Formats: sequence, C-alpha cells, structure tokens
Amino acid sequence: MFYREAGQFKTGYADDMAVFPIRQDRIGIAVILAIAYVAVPMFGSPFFVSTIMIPMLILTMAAIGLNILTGYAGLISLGTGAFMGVGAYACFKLATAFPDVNVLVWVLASGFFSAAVGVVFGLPSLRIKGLYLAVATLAAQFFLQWCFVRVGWLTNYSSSGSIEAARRSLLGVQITGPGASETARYLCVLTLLVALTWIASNIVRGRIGRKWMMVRDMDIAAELMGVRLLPTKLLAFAVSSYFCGVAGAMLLFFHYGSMESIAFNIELSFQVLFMVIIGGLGSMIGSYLGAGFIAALPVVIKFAPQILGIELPSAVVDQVTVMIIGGLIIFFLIVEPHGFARLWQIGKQKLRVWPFPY
Amino acid sequence: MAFVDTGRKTGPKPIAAGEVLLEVEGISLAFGGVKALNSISFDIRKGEVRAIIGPNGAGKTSMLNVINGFYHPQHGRITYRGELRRRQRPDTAAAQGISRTFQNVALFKGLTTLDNIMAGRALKMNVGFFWQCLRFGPALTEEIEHRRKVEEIIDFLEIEHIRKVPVGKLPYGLKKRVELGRALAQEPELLLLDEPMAGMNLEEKEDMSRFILDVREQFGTTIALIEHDMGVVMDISDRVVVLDYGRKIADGTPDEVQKNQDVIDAYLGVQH
Amino acid sequence: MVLVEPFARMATNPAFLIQVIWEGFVSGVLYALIALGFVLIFKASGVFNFAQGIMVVFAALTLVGLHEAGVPAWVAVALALVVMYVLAVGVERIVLRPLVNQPDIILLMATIGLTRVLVGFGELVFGGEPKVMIASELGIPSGVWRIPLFDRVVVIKLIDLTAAIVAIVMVGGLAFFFSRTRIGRALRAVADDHQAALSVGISLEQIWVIVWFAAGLVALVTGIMWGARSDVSFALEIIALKALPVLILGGFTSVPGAIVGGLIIGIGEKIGEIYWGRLIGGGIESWLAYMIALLFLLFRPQGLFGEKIIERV
Amino acid sequence: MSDPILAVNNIEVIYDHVILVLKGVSLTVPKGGIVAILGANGAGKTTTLKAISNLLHAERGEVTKGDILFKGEAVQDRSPNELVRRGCIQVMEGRHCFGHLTVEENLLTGAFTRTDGRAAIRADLEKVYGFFPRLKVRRQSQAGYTSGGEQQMVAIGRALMSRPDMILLDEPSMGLAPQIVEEIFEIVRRLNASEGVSFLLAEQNTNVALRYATYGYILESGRVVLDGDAKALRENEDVKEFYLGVAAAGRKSFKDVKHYKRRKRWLA
Amino acid sequence: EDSLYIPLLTYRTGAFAGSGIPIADGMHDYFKMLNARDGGIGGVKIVTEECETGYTAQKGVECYEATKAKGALVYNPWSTGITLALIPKATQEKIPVLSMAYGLSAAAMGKSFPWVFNPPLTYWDGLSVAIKYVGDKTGGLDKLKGKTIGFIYLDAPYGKEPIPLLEGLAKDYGFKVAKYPVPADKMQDQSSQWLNVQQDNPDWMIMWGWGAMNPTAVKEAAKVGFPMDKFIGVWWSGSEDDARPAGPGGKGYLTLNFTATGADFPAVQDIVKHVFDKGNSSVKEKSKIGEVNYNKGVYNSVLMAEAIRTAQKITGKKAINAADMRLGLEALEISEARFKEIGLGGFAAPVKVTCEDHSGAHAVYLQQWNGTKWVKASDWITPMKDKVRPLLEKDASDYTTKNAPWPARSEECPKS
Ligand SMILES: Nc1ncnc2c1ncn2[C@@H]1O[C@H](COP(=O)(O)OP(=O)(O)OP(=O)(O)O)[C@@H](O)[C@H]1O
Ligand SMILES: Nc1ncnc2c1ncn2[C@@H]1O[C@H](COP(=O)(O)OP(=O)(O)OP(=O)(O)O)[C@@H](O)[C@H]1O
Ligand SMILES: [Mg+2]
Ligand SMILES: [Mg+2]
Repeated sequence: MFYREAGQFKTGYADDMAVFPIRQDRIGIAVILAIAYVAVPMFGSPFFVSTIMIPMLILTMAAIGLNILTGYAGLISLGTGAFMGVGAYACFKLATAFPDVNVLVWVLASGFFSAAVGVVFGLPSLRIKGLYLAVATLAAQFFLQWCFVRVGWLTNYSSSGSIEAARRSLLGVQITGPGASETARYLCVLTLLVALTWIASNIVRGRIGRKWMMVRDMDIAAELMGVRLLPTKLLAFAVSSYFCGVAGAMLLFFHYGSMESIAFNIELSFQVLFMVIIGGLGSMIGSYLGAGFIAALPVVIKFAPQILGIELPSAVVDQVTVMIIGGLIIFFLIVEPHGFARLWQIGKQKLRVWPFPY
Repeated sequence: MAFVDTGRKTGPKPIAAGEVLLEVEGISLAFGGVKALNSISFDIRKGEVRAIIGPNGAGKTSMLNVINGFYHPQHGRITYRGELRRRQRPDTAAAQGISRTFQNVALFKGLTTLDNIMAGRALKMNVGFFWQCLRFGPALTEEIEHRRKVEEIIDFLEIEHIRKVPVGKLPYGLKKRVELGRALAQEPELLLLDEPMAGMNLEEKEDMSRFILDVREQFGTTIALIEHDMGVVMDISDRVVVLDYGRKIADGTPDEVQKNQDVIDAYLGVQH
Repeated sequence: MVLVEPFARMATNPAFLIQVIWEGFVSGVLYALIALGFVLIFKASGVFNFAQGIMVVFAALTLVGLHEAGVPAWVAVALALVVMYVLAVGVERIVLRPLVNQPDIILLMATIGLTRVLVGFGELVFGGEPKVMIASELGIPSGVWRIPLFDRVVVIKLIDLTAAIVAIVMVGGLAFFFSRTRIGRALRAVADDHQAALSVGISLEQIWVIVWFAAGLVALVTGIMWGARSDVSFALEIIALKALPVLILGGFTSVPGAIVGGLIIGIGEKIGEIYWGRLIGGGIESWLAYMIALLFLLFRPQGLFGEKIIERV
Repeated sequence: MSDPILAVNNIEVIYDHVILVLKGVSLTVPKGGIVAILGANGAGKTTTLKAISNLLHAERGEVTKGDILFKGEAVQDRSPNELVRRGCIQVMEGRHCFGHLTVEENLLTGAFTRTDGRAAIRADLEKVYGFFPRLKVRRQSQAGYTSGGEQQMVAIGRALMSRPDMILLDEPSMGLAPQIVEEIFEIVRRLNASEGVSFLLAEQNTNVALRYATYGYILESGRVVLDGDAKALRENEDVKEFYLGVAAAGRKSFKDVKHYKRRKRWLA
Repeated sequence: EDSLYIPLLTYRTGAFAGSGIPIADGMHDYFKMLNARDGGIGGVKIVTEECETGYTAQKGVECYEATKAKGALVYNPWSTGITLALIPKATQEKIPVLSMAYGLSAAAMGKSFPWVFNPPLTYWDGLSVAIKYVGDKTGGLDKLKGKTIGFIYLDAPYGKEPIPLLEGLAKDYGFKVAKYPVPADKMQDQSSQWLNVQQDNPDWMIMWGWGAMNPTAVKEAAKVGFPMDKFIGVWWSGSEDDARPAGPGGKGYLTLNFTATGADFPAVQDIVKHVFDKGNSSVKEKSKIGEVNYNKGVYNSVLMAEAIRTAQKITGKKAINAADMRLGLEALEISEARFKEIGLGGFAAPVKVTCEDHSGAHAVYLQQWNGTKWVKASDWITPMKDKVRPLLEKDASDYTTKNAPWPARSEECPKS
C-alpha cells in the first residue's frame, strides 16, 4: 500500500531512465543520505564511526569496483586486494612526493595507477575465461604483493616496509594521519563514496555498461553485434581497478593510517568478492548491502558478547564468529543466490502487490 | 517506418533492389573430419527473402556463421556489396550492416527486453567516456534518441508489455521475437535469421512471418532465412537454396525446389 | 648475465641441479595431491572446491587429535575416514543440494564459506597449536639417504620418497576408478549440466557424496604427507592456493593433468627460484607458479589436458 | 479409459516465491496413451512437465498446491532420479546435451539407472542408432559440436536408453527437419504400440501432435482452457483457426496474414 | 570499584596461533596469580580483556578502537604489523604501547616516541649479540672477514627489521650476507630457501622466524646437513615447539633468549598453585607452564605489573590511568634484587628504562636445544650499543620527518 507506483506517470524517456523512477524511492534515498551525513556523525559513538562505518564504506567502494568487473562485465577477479594495494602505495608515494597538493586529489588520482595496472593484468582476459581467468588474476595478486615487499622505492625504503598516511588537512580541518577525527575522516569517505557511486551507476546504465553486460551474458553474440571484446574488457578492468585503487588509498589514509603489504593479501580479495556475491552481482545496492554484511557483521558479532556482558574466551568468540560468517554466507547463497539485491527486489515486489499475494 | 534512417549511407556503392548483394563461391569448411560445407556457391539479391533449407546437420547454421565472419572457411570467396571480403573479425560484419539471430537464442540473459534491443544499437552510440560518467549533456541526449528508436521497434514487434522484463525469464517464442528486435535495431542491410520460428505455434509463426515481410517491405532489408517449417518457407521466400550434408542439392524458386526429387528424398520426405 | 649465469651454475654443479629437481619433484607431487582433490570434485560437479585446503588440515588434525586421545594410529586413520565421510554427506545435504543448477561462482563462494566454517570449527575443537604428525606410528620412514654423485651428495628424505610413491599410486587408482565407468561418465555429465543430469536419472546426491568422500580421502593422505614434512597446523591451509596454478595448467578436469601440472609447477618454480629468483630479489616462488600457468594458458586456454571450451552459436 | 499412469490434480506452481505460473492445472495420461499439451508460448507447458518430473526445484520453482500421481503414487516429494527409476523420464526443452561427452556417452548416461547389465544396454544402444542413423555416424564427436537437430536426437535417444514406461517430451519437433519430425513421431507411435510406453508431450506443432496423440489439453496462461479427444480437438473451430491454420476458407498463406486478430472464444 | 584495565591483544587463531597461544596464557596467568595471591597490584584488581587479532593489523586496530575508551592502561600488540599501526594512533591518543622486544626498533628513542616502549632490547640489539657470539666462536670479530652469514627471515616487517644493521655490520667487519626471505605462504615449505643455503654454504645462519616457519626451518636445516650449532634463531624462534619436531636432527640449534626456561621460580610456582591448580588457567597441560613462549608471556606481564607499581609510587594513586602508566614505564627499573623479591630471581637480566632509552639494550643469552629441552649455552651478552644507537637515532628521525608533523614530546623527562 505504501509502496506504489500507481498514479505516477512518466512523461518522457528521461524520466523513465532515472535512477529512482518512483517517488518513494527518492524520498527514501534522501532520508538515508540525511542519516548518513547528519545523524551518524552526531549520534554515532567513535567506535561505531571509526571501526564500523568507515571500513564499511571504504569496502563498499571496493565492492562497487569489483562488481563492475565481475557483476557487470562477468570477469571474475581474485586480485582485488592487490589492486587496492596499488592505489594505496600510489597515493602514499604521491602524497609524500607532493605534500602541498590536497590529499583528496591524490586519493582520486591514485585510482589511475591501479587502473593502469588492472589493464595490464586484464590482457589475458581475451583468451582466458571464467575460473581460469580468476586464477590469472591471482597471478596479479601475488606478483603485486611481492612487489610491495620487494620494491623498496614503494615504501620510501622504510625499514619496516610499512606505509603511513601523512597528516593532511582540508579547509583547516585535519582529515588524514594520526589525530584526524573520525568524523572528519568519515565525512570524506562518505562524500567520495557518494560521488563515485553516482558516477559508477551512470556508467553502468549507459552505453558502456550495456556493452559490459553484453560481453558478460553472451560474448559471442556481443562480438557478432560489433562489440570489440578486448577494449570492452580492458575498460572494465580499468574502471573496476580505479574504484579499487581509490578504495585502497582511502583504506590507508582514512582508516588504518599505517599499513603493511600483508594487509592487501588474498583475504582482502576474498572479502570483497564475498561482498559482491552476497550483495548481488550486477547491482549497486547489492554492493552496499554486501559490504555492510561482510564488513560490519564480524565486528558486531565479535563485540556483541562483550556488549551484552557475556564472558567468553576471545579465541572462542573469534572462532565462532568465523564459523557464523561462513555459515551465513552459505545460508544466504542458498536462500537467494542472487544476493541481497534480489531479496530487496522481491521485497519491493511484495510490497507493491501487498496486501494481495501474487 | 520511422526507425530506419532512409538517408543512411550504405557503404561504398549503393546496391539497387534485385542486384546481387552477397555472393559466396566455392565455400568449403571442415571441422576435423566433418565436412560441414563442401564447395557451396549461391548469391543473395538485394531485397529478397532467401531461404536456406536442408536436413539437420546439413551446414545451414555454419553457412550463416561463414557469412558473418564467425567461421572462416578453408576455401572460397565471399563478395559483399561488390567487394571481395578478406578474412575478417566477426565484429566488422556488424559494422558492414550484417546482423543476425541465432538458432539457440543468444540473448543477453541478464538484461531486460529494452536493454537487449538497446544493445543492438551499441555500435551506433559513441558519446565519450567523460559524458558517460556524468550521464548528462550529449550522453543523455544520445541515450534518449536511441531509446526512441528502440521504442519504435518495440511497438512494431508488439512486445510493449515485456519491455522491462529480464529476457532470461521470457518464454521461448518471445525470446525469438526480442532477438529479432535486437537484430533490427542494428538497422541491417542483410538480416540473417536462423530458425526464427522454431518452437512457435501457428499464431506466432503467422506474426513472425508478418514481421519478416514487413521489415523487407518497409526498409528494403535483404533477408536470409533458415527454417524447417516448409509452409512458411514456401510462402514467404523468393528463392530457396537446399543444402544436404555440406553439398548444395538445389537452388531455385520455392515451387521448383518443392518438386525437385533430390530435395524430396533428402529433406522433405512424404509430402503433406 | 641473467641468461648465462644460471646455466653456468647448473652446469658446474650437476649434483646440486639434481637435488633441486628432486625437491621440485617432491613438492610438485604434493601440489598434485591437493590438485587431485580439486579435480575430483570439479570433474564431478563443476564445483571449484576451495575448501580442499582446509579439508587437508581438518583430516590431518582429526587423525592426530584422535591419536592424542588415545586411539591407536591405524584405528585413528579409519575413524578419520569416517569423519571425512560424514563431512561429505553433510556438505552434500546442507550446501550442495540446495544449490543445484547455480552458476559456478556461487558454488565457489559456498565452498569458501565452507572453508570458514571448517576453520572456525577446527580451531574450536583442536585448538590452534601446531601438532606433530604421527608419522612413525603410521610406519612412514623418517631417515635420509645420502647418495654420492659427482663428488657431492644428493639428499633424499625417505618421507619424500614415500610421499611421491603414495601420490602416484593414488592418482593411478583414482584414474582407474573414475575413467570409463558408469560412475565416471555420470560424473562428467553432472559437471556439464546439472539439470539434464537430474532429468536422466543420475542421482546427484549419490555422486556428490562419492566424490566428496574421495576428495576427503585424498585430503587425508595429503595431510599425512605434508604434516610429516613440517607439522600439522592451520598454516597448511595456505598451500591449497598453490594447487590452483597446478589446476589451471593441467586443466580442471584431468587427473593426469593434475600430476603433470604439479610436476611442471613444482620443478619449474624450484629451478626458477634457485637459479633466477635471487637475481631479482628472491621469493619469486610466491607468484612464479601463477605466471608459469598463465603463460601456458595463453596458448591453451583450457589447460594442458583440459576439455576444450566449446564455443558455438 | 484405462487406469491413468499419470494424474496431475489441480497443481499450482510458483517461481521465485512470487511468480505464479500454473493456476490449477489438472490432466491425466492413461496407461499406454499419448497425450499432448498444446498452448502458446509461456502458457506453462514446460512448467507442467517439470513439475511432474520434479525438476522445478532446480529452477527455484515449487508446486504449492495439488498433487501428482505416477502409477498411483504421489511423487511430488520424490527426487528426479527416483522418478526415472520408476519409469518416468523427461526430455527437456532445448536439448540439454552434455556438451563435453561424446554422442555415445550421452546416450549411455541415459542408462544410468538401469541394472540389467551391459548386454541389454548395448542392445538398446543399437536400437537407438536404428532409430537415428545420423547419431551412429556422429557417435564419437562431442555433443557440443553437433548441429541443433542432432542434439535433439541425442536428447530423445538418451531418454529411450532408460527404458521408460512413460516419457515426457518437451517440444520434440523444435528445430527438426520435417522428415525427422515425422520420424520422431513415428518412433513415438511405435514405442507406444509395441512397448506400451506412454507419452505426455508438449508441442507447438499442433498439426503433427494432434495427428499422433490420442488426447489433448490446451493450456493458456497457466490454465487448461480446453481438452478433449484429439479428433474432437482437430474439429474444433478455434483450434482449427489458431493452431492448425485451416480456417473455413481453407489453408491461408503466411504471406497474406493480416494485421488483425480474432479473439479466441475461450477467452471471452 | 577501582580496577586496572588492561586489554590483551592476542592470537589463538590463524597461522601464528602456535606461538600466540602460550604467550597469551602466560600473560593472563601472571595477572590472575597477582589477583588471586595479592588481590591485584597495590590492592587494586587487574581486569584484563582478551581481544583476538589473528596476527592481522586490521583486527588489531579494531581491538584497539573497541577497548581504548574503557580506560586501557597500555597495549601489547604482539605483532610488529599491529605495533606499526598503533604507534601513530596511540601517540596521538596518549596511550602507551608496550612492544616487548619486537615492533619498531627506533621506538627505543623515547624522546621521539614518548608513548612507545620496547624493553628489554630491540631486534637490532639482538642481532648484534648474535654477531658478537659468532665472532666469539670464530675467534674475534675481526676474523669474520670473508665469512658468509646467512639470514633467513619471515618476509614481513618483522623479519626485515634487522636487515639494515646486518648490512651495516657486514660492511664494518667484512663478512658477506646471504638473505633468504620466507614468504608467509611458504612458511611450511622452505625447500627452496634451504637449497639455496646448501648451495651458498654459509658459515653461519641467523633466523628471524615466527609461527610455523620455525619448526620447518629447523627440520630443513637438519635435512640439508647444516651444522646446527652454527644456526642461531632470534628469541621468537626458540620455543620447544620450534625445535622438537626436528627430532634428534635439531640437536645443537641455538637461539637468543632473554627469559629463563622452566617453572622453577617461586612466582611461576605461585601461578601453578593459585591459577592452574584451581582450574583457572587455559593451559591444558602442566608441563606447558615454564616453556619458552609461556615465560615470555609471563615476562610481558611482569613488566606491566612493575610499571604499574612504579606508577602508583610516583603518582601516589592506586587506580592509575594511561598517562600515569607511561610515567611508570618510563621509570621502570627491575634490578636483580627486585626480580628475586617478586619470586623471579634469575628469570631475566635486570631492566631499566629511561626517558632517552625506551628499550634499554639489556642483555640476552644463548640457549641450545639438546634434543629434548633447552639448555643455557652462554652467559648474558650485552648488545653493541655503539653500533645500534646511531642507527636507532637515524631511523627515529627518518620516521618523524616522514610522518611530519609528528607530535613533539610534551611530557617532561622524569628527573633522575
Ligand atoms: N525460472 C523461472 N523463473 C521465473 N519465471 C519463469 C521461470 N521459468 C518460466 N517462467 C515463466 O513461466 C511462464 C510459463 O513458462 P513455460 O516455460 O512453462 O512456458 P511454455 O508453455 O513451455 O512456453 P514455450 O512454448 O515458450 O516453451 C512464462 O511466463 C515464464 O516467463
Ligand atoms: N564448431 C564446430 N566444431 C565441430 N563441428 C561443427 C562445428 N560447427 C558445426 N559443426 C558440424 O557441422 C555440421 C553442420 O552443422 P550446422 O550447425 O551448420 O547444421 P545445420 O544445418 O544448422 O543443422 P540444424 O538444422 O540441425 O541446425 C554438423 O554436423 C555439426 O556437428
Ligand atoms: Mg542450425
Ligand atoms: Mg516450453
């Protein structure tokens, strides 16, 4: 009853092609943005903002990146972690080499470096498909990680091999480095994410996104219809890696503050892949929902007993958390292989026909 | 019909109706030991409906694959619009105005009907990456312009009601219709149809026949058609070529072919 | 210099080269064992079983854990097999059955989920400390042969030799069991098209339990062998990733491919690391295997022995 | 009518928890009968067959109402292979061959549930090759590389290999040359007559279907709108016009179809 | 009620759990013992909270964020990676970090890193002792000229930390260094590294390993026939579980150590009595108490407990806060007599932390595996301060310039 499109007429194709053609959706998104920008920083505890919200939003960015590659273009990648690493190392180098330029510029620019690297490792995708390609991207994962460790220049020859976020500010407010308040970092992350989400959704809804989906669904037919596979796939690698790279840079500058190469390991790749699958391949909302689930849930489960005042050995909590997350992943795959995005759609569908089923 | 630009350039040399548009000569294609095509020659004239028939495994689909560059024959020459065609990548055939439908429906499963047909226009859209990111200005104008054309095709094929349905879930007959729509969206000069009416009931076959004839009539599109329903083939095609396990056994008007004893033996079986 | 020097080193010390090849051979055989577990499951269900690595750990821990609890070694082996069987049935019931006919990637994800469950469960039950494999109780020899060669010695650990022999026997047996039999055919049918397999009356349940159990068996053997070389701990799980390049090199569906791929990767990465790796900083083993595999793939996208990818319209 | 081998009582099928596709379909197949389900695209023919053979589950569909009796026993909760073992096998729409298996291996998978020994299976294999000589020629090629028609033959032959009592045929004529279509229906008739195999076939090719079937159901939008003896259906005016293409004025040419539609009477 | 809240970042899961578990047990049990026996420290109970990090920096930071608001006195990251991540945060938020003989070596420069402590010595100190020992056995450091020393290490910040000093010393004494990195995913399969060792045939081997890397390395060394008494591990490579799996082949293997092995100390016996026997310990077998890593855990808690006592003395408060804790750490001094007093006579070398020197460069000894247990193989050896100190200074200033503007020290050095 509350979710109806009846009575809302579209008067032009532009209306029909809008992201949120239904008024209720538009109101909903405005409310969510308001909560994100106002309520969270005002009422969220520092722990909530810094340990749950910030990494969640950053990983959402990475999930959007991977979703472009896997969900839209149908190319599986297990190298997300390393592509994020490229962004982080690039941003670190840029920000230390040119300290006077605003760090946000470098965060955005670092994505281009991982885009370039992504394109190089995307080249085999012309010949190799499916899971075979996934393994090819593993080559990227391990090779890049090796570079992070071996190429001293990347870390400015730091003896510990780690990279640190320098202190930088925006409009007089410190936003990166030790001492930046979580609110400032959060707002930066949120703004970048919102802006890039908007761009990503523009791309995937337009000509380029359609080409990606053509290649994903039936590459031969796409080719016979005049789509050139290699440039299309490479573009997907580039755009996807761009998002991952920016996410990596944000992870360093707005979340950890200091990272070593091992943080960009295969676990991270898997984590992002989980988000994309659980959230729903080929869906922007899915990336958000998936990231929320995979990034925030373990933290919540891990600290839930503590918050509830239950005493459990921490190792047990951790083991049980691992099990629960694994179990939930299987559970959700079974309930809905198309992820939260589909559940969301079905939910809307049900709302639409409510109170009459079917 | 408004969705085809009449002023569109048709390549180096415009071909008048009735002239030879495509000619294949001595095409041979083998897969390992299987000779799918054995020195086949025939031509397709501008504006006609050219049927290719033959028993299962005769090499009909392979012939279409050769024409649009997906298979490369070991021998033979193909002349299109008067130009000898070199070995080419599949995506160039599309650029030259050859589009097709597939025997085993090859729609983009995850896309809606609308997007599938929009996909047909992929080659015609070219606003740059920057505007695509913003989906604003030229990108939006272009999108709307093509959307309008696509809506015309949707109207033409009477599939308005499934516009926003992901095609994976459509019943077979409608999938075939969407596929035709997608091919039409490419504004082809030569349209290759591989069993467009398989799995349809009579009513739907009638509709499909009507669409095919309308397309030809209104845009002068040349059509090559593979079909096993002899009723349809005999009624709507102008000339028929008959293949039998890689060989050409007959070529002529429907009536001639129908009476040819080789064809009856190899393909038609008992008349009905 | 990069081109000449390594060969010079090979030529000047052939005994060492043989030692390097032997080490590569042994690790190749062990990679192949893990890859074999993958192949079995992939062949039979099209599932890319990421949990194979943790199954190795799990099987080995169960074995050692039972022995620690006082069960005699060989009885513990039998019980560990029972546990692997129960695991196979459980996986089929809980994970695979509801996911029939889903795309590869979904099943891949499900097995990664399964990995998590097993990691958590294993650590909860067995604790995180490394355990010592009961190699001598199982009669695995532990000595070392020192073979004099070109006035140096080549060292061969008996455990490595045992591992190689066991692996080869295992592969032979499985290849025999799964090829050309009714079950073998059914396995490949299932991998091609779940729904069609169902429609002709192939019981997916039965097939899956069989292959998962076979994979469990392979996991146990792998666990014993690897465990005896170092020790049994969760760190072992990581080596499963090493089986991936082996797999793509050999082809996901080929049992002999797993062996040949394993040997190429094992020997290739040893030689690469020892003779070339140090020229560019060392530790290249972590990616060399993938690069070797990638190189092969560019020429044969389906792997050396993999089934050709069918592309038709 | 003799004892029904299959009875479907008033079933409802829902896909994805929300899409209601069958809205109360009932039908029976007598032992030794050939029954056809006819109907336009998307009417729910395939869904009906899948509901019977229990393959819906793999498509996230479920039977929410009604029951299905095969040989007098309820089979909704049986697994597909159980059903094959009991003698009911489906030939799926769209071929579904095992692409990487050779033609012969494909046929042999059909015999998976059989326990009557190699010799019997060999004999049946030869019988199938007898029905489809083309398959014998291509026996060693991978099914993925055979032509569409050849794949259809493989699918049907595969089903025969299980020695079923009942075959559910989903659009057997699709994509086949007219000659082969006739042959396939002849085979259906032969099996039916000589071995007493019952058939339930979903067909678009009404013409042929009604010639070979004994009884027919017409399905529209998930409901049975008309049923009757094949002969009676052939005489029905609407069926004539919409499915057989013979209006009162005789067969009309595809060339002259006009852009108008008479409403079907049962929709009124 | 007053309490002393100390979060313990530990890892009982993951690839390094084998080393992490006994350490976690040791840390806990000592505090539990103090609570049970003395009612805490200065009459105030110690409240610990364990937070699982799995040795990953990400979870470590999560743990830090989740616990810091509860009034954490000090953090023990137990991973060089986590330490590096926490240094800037904790410095900013003014909570001390105690990285006992691990972490950033340069943190010894208390002037630059007022909130970070790494007693009793840094990795560089440790390495210098190892070289001293090697020199000793070779007949003097000057005899090292032309020799080759192999360095096998975990390819992570932890393992790489000693390299600058090693290379510096190589230049000074004219020996060659051969490096053998072991990537984390290769910890259990080191045949390549040891083949290289076999080929290079170095005179000595030094190892910076952790977790599953250690036993594998010892086994491999035995296999390739490397003389075990010329193979020296760092203190993190010297637990019973590291040497035992090699069987008789491991006999002779040497490692550095700064705590005694065994349970023959009154305080450890008190742990058995007040904690283990009451069923309050998570240690499963009594024999594990007193093992090398367990004692490291105990020592870590001793340092904290003594720092708390010192802080209570300085401030006169019973329930101290993080800032007080820092004062306590900076004035920490455990003399031989004090060790005896707390029931740990001979357990470790005397410790003294100062404002300038947060690690103290205290002595270590070498222990040797005799096939069944560790035995002391040398006296306490002091590091080469003269070689280490300049490097520390340089590294600290590098760190602070790279992280500029690094907050300058705002706390006065206590008058001594
Ligand atoms: N997996 C599915 N999920 C959702 N809807 C489905 C699914 N499969 C089929 N449908 C819908 O169910 C309806 C009936 O489909 P069905 O395939 O049974 O029709 P049919 O009569 O066999 O048609 P055709 O002659 O085209 O094969 C169609 O509207 C289709 O869109
Ligand atoms: N890519 C390929 N590899 C191997 N053999 C092939 C390939 N493509 C086609 N063939 C073989 O070539 C022959 C002709 O196939 P084609 O698909 O052209 O037949 P068709 O005339 O379209 O038959 P149908 O009417 O059944 O669709 C068949 O025997 C087929 O098996
Ligand atoms: Mg064909
Ligand atoms: Mg159907």
